[in-house]
Amino acid sequence: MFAAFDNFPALLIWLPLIGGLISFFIKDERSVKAWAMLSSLLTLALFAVSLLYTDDKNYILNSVSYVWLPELGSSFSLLLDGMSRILCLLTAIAFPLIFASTYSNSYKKANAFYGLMLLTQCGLMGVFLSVDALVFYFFWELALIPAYFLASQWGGEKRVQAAFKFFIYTFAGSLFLLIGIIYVYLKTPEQSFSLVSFYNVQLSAPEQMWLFWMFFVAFAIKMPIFPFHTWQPDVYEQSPTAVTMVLSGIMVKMGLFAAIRWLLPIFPDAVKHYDNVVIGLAVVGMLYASCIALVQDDLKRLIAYSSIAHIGLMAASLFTINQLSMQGALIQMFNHGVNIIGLWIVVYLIEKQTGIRKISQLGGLAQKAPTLAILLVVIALANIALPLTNAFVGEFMMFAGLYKFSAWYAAAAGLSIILAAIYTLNMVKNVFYGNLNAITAGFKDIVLHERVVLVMIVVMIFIVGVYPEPMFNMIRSASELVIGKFIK
Amino acid sequence: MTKLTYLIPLFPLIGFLVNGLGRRVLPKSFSGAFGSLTILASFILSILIFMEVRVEGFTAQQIRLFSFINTASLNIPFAFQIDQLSSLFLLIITGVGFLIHVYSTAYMKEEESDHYARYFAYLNLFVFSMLLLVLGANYVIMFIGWEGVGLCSYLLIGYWFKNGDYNNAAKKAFVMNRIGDLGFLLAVFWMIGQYGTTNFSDIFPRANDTAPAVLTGITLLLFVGATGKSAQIPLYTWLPDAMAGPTPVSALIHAATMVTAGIYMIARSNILYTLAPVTPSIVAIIGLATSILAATIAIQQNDIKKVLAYSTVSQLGLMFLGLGVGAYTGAVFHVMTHAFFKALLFLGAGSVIHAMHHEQDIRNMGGLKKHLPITHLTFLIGCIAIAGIPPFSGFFSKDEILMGAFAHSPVLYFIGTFSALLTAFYMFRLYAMTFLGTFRGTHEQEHHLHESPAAITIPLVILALLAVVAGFLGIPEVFAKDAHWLQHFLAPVFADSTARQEAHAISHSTEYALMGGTVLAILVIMFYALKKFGNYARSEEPVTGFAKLLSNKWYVDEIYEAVINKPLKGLSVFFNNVIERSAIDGIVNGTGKFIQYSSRQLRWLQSGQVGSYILIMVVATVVFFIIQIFGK
Amino acid sequence: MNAIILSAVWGVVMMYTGIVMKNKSSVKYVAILGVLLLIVANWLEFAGTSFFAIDTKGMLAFGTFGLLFNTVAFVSTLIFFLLSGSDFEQVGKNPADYFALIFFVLCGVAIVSSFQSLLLLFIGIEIISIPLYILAGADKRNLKSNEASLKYFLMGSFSTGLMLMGITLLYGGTGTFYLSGMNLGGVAMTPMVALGIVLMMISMAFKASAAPFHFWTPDVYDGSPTVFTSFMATVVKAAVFIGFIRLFEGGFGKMQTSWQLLAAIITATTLVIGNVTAVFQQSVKRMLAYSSIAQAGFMMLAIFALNNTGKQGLLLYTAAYSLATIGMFAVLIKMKDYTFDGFNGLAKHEPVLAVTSTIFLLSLAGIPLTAGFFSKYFMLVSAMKTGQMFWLVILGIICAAISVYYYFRVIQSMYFKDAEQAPSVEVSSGFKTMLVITAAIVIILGIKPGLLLNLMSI
Amino acid sequence: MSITEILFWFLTALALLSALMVVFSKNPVHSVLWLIAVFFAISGHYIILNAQFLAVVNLIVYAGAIMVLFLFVIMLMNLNAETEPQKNRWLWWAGTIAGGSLMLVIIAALKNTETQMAQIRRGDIGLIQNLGKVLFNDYVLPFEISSVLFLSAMVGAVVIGKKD
Amino acid sequence: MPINYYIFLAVALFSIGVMGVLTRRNAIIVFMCIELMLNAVNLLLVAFSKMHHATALAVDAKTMVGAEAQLFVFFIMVVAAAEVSVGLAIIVMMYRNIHSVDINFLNRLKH
Repeated sequence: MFAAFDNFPALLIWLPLIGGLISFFIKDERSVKAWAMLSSLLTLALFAVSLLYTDDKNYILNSVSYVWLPELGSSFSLLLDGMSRILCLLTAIAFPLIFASTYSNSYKKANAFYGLMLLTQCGLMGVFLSVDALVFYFFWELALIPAYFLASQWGGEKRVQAAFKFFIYTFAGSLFLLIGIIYVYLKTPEQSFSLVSFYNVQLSAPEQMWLFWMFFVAFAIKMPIFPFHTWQPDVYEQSPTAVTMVLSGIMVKMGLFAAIRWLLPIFPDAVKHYDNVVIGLAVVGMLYASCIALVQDDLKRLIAYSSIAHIGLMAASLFTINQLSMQGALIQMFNHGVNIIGLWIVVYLIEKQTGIRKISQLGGLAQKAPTLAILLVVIALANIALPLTNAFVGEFMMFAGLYKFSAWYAAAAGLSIILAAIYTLNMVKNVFYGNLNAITAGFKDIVLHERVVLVMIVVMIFIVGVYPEPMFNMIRSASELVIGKFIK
Repeated sequence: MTKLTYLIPLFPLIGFLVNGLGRRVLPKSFSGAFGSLTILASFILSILIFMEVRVEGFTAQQIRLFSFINTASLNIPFAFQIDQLSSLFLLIITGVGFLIHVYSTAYMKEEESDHYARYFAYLNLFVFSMLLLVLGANYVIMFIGWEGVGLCSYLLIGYWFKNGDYNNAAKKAFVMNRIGDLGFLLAVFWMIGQYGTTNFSDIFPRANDTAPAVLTGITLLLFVGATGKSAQIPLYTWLPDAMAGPTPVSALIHAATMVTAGIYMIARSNILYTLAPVTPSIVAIIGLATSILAATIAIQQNDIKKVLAYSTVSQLGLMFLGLGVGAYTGAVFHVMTHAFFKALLFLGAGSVIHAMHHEQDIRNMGGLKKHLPITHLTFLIGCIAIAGIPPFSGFFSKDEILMGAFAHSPVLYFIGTFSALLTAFYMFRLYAMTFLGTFRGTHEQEHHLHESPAAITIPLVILALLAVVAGFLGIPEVFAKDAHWLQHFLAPVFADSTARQEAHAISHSTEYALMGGTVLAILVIMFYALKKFGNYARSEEPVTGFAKLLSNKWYVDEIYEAVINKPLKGLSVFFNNVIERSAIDGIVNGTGKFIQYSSRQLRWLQSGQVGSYILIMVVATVVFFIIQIFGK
Repeated sequence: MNAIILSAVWGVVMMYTGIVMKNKSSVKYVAILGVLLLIVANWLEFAGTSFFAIDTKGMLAFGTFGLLFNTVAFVSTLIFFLLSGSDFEQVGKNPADYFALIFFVLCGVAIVSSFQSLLLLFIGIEIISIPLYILAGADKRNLKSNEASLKYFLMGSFSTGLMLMGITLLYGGTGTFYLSGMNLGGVAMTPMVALGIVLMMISMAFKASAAPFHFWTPDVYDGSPTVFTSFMATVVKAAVFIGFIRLFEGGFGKMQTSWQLLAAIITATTLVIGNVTAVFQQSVKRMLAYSSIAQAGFMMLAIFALNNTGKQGLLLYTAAYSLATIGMFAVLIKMKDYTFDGFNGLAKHEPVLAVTSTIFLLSLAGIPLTAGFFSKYFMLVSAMKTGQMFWLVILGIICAAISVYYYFRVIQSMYFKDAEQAPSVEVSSGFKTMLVITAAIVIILGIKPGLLLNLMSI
Repeated sequence: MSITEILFWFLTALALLSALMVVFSKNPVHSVLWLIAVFFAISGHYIILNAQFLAVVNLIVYAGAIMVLFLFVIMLMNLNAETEPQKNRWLWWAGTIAGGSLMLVIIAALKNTETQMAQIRRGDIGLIQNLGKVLFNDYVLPFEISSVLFLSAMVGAVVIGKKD
Repeated sequence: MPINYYIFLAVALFSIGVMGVLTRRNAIIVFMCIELMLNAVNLLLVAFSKMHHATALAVDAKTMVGAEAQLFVFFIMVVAAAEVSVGLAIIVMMYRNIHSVDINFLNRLKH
């Protein structure tokens, strides 16, 4: 199994895994931080190198299949294609950013913290890379376990309950997924878990209808879309911010990604049949979450609900089944990850200094921390998809696709754009503008490493926002493949 | 030269980046000068391009920079379009923009260095966005600028961010713009659905083959966007509040350029509107209604900038009337003249405010004529121009719109004229209360009254000159044949629309009569206003009746608050407290609770008594027997 | 055959060891030696070397499945001895006798895994049961232990009565005690045979602690000395399931349709009652008792499905379940307080215990990368392969989700709650090493279940 | 009605009556005695069925050894008085009904069994010689294995009985 | 004798035993009732043994069919004896501790 150090997908999994395991044994806090940082940077560097070998000639470098459970028809198969590439990119970029932004934070039992973080990275990479249903399910769960421990061990007062609810909720959902996977597996003529077999399996319409829900529930809980979302605000609120970043930046993308790779192409008939239900739920969820975000006083909860709204749009656009929104959603997954991590970093920086997250108790930070304010405004504007920021490209395409599906859904979903502007600007106004108060009077502007991280995020926001072409090139073939399943 | 078009927005962008990133280190003198110079550079380039465009037979050119969104089904290039319309707007934006930058260097002198740089950064960013808006060769690029100017408007209104009201005004402006933007976006999506592209050059030729219903839908949605950006009913209320920003900002953004984006956009899409069956009428009616509504409100306002703001709304309404009746050239003409005289008026107001130490209430002014001679003179020119007194520019442009309206329907004409009369009234009321009579402010203010520095007065003078002469670019047919240079210049842009419109059929005599009547009425109103308010004395009596209704702006803000904001907030609270907590999370937690409850209940089966255990076993056995033997 | 004879003999050896050897730890080593010999002997038989050429008249048959299970059972016992062997001394004065009884039980286990005749099933089950009655009551002064013993005995005898009635009816209907003689198919289904099958199912369900015949389990597991609970809940229960599936596959396989509904009902009831009742427990020991019922519910799926996947899976399940439960009980024994709160702060004071027991609990909950995942996976697959009663599978996963609740409560206590005093007694490094090895086996089986399963196809 | 039949019915009646008395006797000693009566009746049935070996063993093992053991324990515990406390009426009824319905269900299920005759007073499989042959030819394995059972019972009884 | 008679008798005895188990609270009596159940089974086994023997005789005069059931009864008796020894030991142990054989006292362990 460890003879696998000869291609990218395997390396992208092993590197964080080994890095994480080693972290557990580094007792010194400073060293373990440095090690985790180094490990995540190595992963990023590795990924960067892999981008040089994206052409078909190097297919062998980007796919791998080891014998694992031949008796079950499952093999340890990984594939780095366009779809997984964009999410691996997100995962690879996000972790160094997270580590860097929270570098000055000191965790009790730091070795366990960083070890679990890197294990989560490993799990996430696995989810995005695996092209074998059983392996996929494995990683799906494995990403969850360290996240559960992270969310329970470090964080707010009610963290244990919140994380537990999250865990049981998602675990229950994924069990349905397991049943669905097994059923499809039994239906494949060669009794195989491979993605190809799953794509080729012949399922009758009634089978597709219920299998669709088996898969969908698991993914919907993970995303989460209305009404499966109630675990999310609590967990985001209670988890340590670094973990929240992982959860909201990357982990929720698991659901979306899985829907593209494991749901849409396998059950095309059912997707066509239930598209209105799913999109309806997603759109209702967008408006609903946006409305709730309007009245949140806790920064973390506000961002949590905002995230639900954004994810809702992505989910809706996936089910419209057209190129435009599919590609938009893929790009937006990356962008949303970057933006929301940026938002969390800002929240983290504010909470670190003031100790509070209540919007009503903050104010006037722009006077004390103009740099932070400017960077936040850029990120916040990206969050509401202003043109020339990264999110605009994705959201524009998704809305365009959604409009093609149904103008009414697009119009209704569009209302969330307005609501997003309201709550985002409210937040900016109440936290950064206005006058100082006793809590915020002693606020200091951010220090260099924090600034570097945020600037990097802002730079990414603009690069993708102005020139998204490389992203399109990355995902084009993948989305065409999925859509191709629907063209009979 | 058109190859260098990309430089035009690039210069302000560089200005933005330099000022924005270097705001801590750059001295004030540098950031102000650099900010202005970048605009000047763009202005010069714009002139050069204009020179090229004005040559007879110039056809629109697309300059493709790179591909922005590129998928199998949709290809949106990042491309610019240079034609007569955009080059005209380039001139207005960079020209007026440059003057206002210069003006600002003096006006904002008191700001701290980094805020000063921030101001110019925002201003440059605004110009950049506005240039994108007019240069865009497709609706998406236009939309980028469209949202960009909204953002800059937000940033500049909230420039003094410590003040909560200013922030709220900024937010309101942004949100209302966003409502309009949603309409715009939906129109773009519809076009993508209909045509598979957003390029002007691809869509307009196909407009003729499009179903009228589709065209109506698209144009109405676009118009929703325009109402947001150009402050028309029902989305106009943000503009008066936007006066919270620094006055040069009001001049540039909220008078001369950004708010005319809606007119630009409709003028750009003129063929769609011409072909759409219902939309033009709606545009005209909304425009007219806005015009009257805003004008009536302006009569009772006492804040110098608020009056000008409502005046702007009113004038914009007239422009939409022009668009609605097909007088595209007239509308664009009025945009241009309005840019000059309204910028002039705002800058003049700024000069007054500057002199009065941020006093904006005209009831506390009066008699400034002698203290601020240049400001007074230029302001008066502005008033005459906006009132539509010949031969100042406002007369020509307004006349063209009104004549267009008359050709369409005399009713529109008369209502429009009524609005023009109101304009004359409130403008001269404003003028009289500010400059005539005796000074009503404090002694300290009076002591400090002085004419503004050259950086302020020179732009005033230049704009005053323009306000006087700009009208001659569009001399109507009745006065001299083929003297309407602007119409001639813009003809290629509106060619298709013109071809489909019925020819104007107003006899010259009618036109003379109407013109004469209107001018006469305006003069009467003017003198009435001057007389009435020339020696305004403060009265403490509260306004009553209709006047109260007007001074409270028809209570529109309150109605919005009650009809939209309150219910939305209530709904959100309901969602948050009831649906989220009790219903959805309640179900999730309830499942857990139910299992715990069942657990507690099921425990009782485990009674600890062997007898009952065996009893259950026996009963189960009996049941199993029954199922097995008799169950089939 | 090797295992049956050797274990019986070694039981006798243990009896004498108790008399001869006064050093108690050497008694343990003799027992460990015995299990090692058992493993070797059983493995030799698996490889084809039988020490004894006894004509069993077809009453016993030593197939791959049974022998492989024996290996699992003996290895589990070995680990059990290594982890908890020293704790026998805590229970009473005569650990050698307890070891002897356990060897007799192992003899019964070996019989049950290879019987071909109902007579041998009956005797095997009794050989397993009678020592357990004693072991349950081994802590003689402890009223709970007394109570457990008596309850177990009374109910066990009652179920023996039911089983004998079943055997009798089957004999009346078919005229034979041989499994092969009974397996005639649906044609021969007289009411008498049908009742016999039901009674056999009930009595086996009773022994396997499947609901609604499970009532003895929580009380007996709770009351018995914890070491013996560990053994009872694992090796013995696993053996009963192996006997169960052998009986139903070999004896009534062809009449599956007639009893499948009942099996489904038992499965469903067991899953629901086991999992739901476990939720509210306050004592970890009792929770593990209910958890063993819950796990029995999953194992019942194999009986319900009765296909090859189910058999494979059941084997894996017994291994995964036994190892994890033995490990968990071994940790539990070291705790001062058996309640959930008693585990507070374990991660801080004894990280090795906490990590390993976390792995055991994850395995019991069926989280991937642990053996528990694949065992549950096989159960679900086998049930789905039948293509019938899909609701059972859905119920299964819902219950699996519920099970996470109570397993994770322990993890929460260990990791996320603090205690001032160390929650456990001092443990030796050997014990820790053994725990780590056990946990490693659980994980290895979770990564490569083929290591065990491929042996079946030899 | 032949003498066999009369005997059959008599023994049946005796068995059922005694069994009921086992259950209903208040005094444990009486229960034991009634149980012995049941065993005698059953042994009688064995004789009718010509299973002489079992008839004898039944008397020796059950009536002789086991019941004596019971009696001994009861005496030891001084349970001869009517020490059993007031019964729970509900449980009593529930038990009776459950047991009754168990009987009804089984009988209802088996009443249509095709009528086969059990051979009585004839057939020599029940003779000790024949049984011995079968036992030590075919059933030697279970016979040996049951020694393990006894061993464990023995060890168990010692473990339980030994003083700590 | 028709086999049904034996079946009914055995089932009746068996059920009486069950009834006793359910209704009595004295552990010894409960145990005796279990013995009663076993005896019912024994009787039925012997009856079946003779039934099958009778059937088999028709084919083969020297058949030993049926002997296995009687041996089974023998083994049941063996097991019962072992069980009794253990069971009574447990009951005595119990009695030593709580001075009662009432099974209703066995309720420390519940829920």
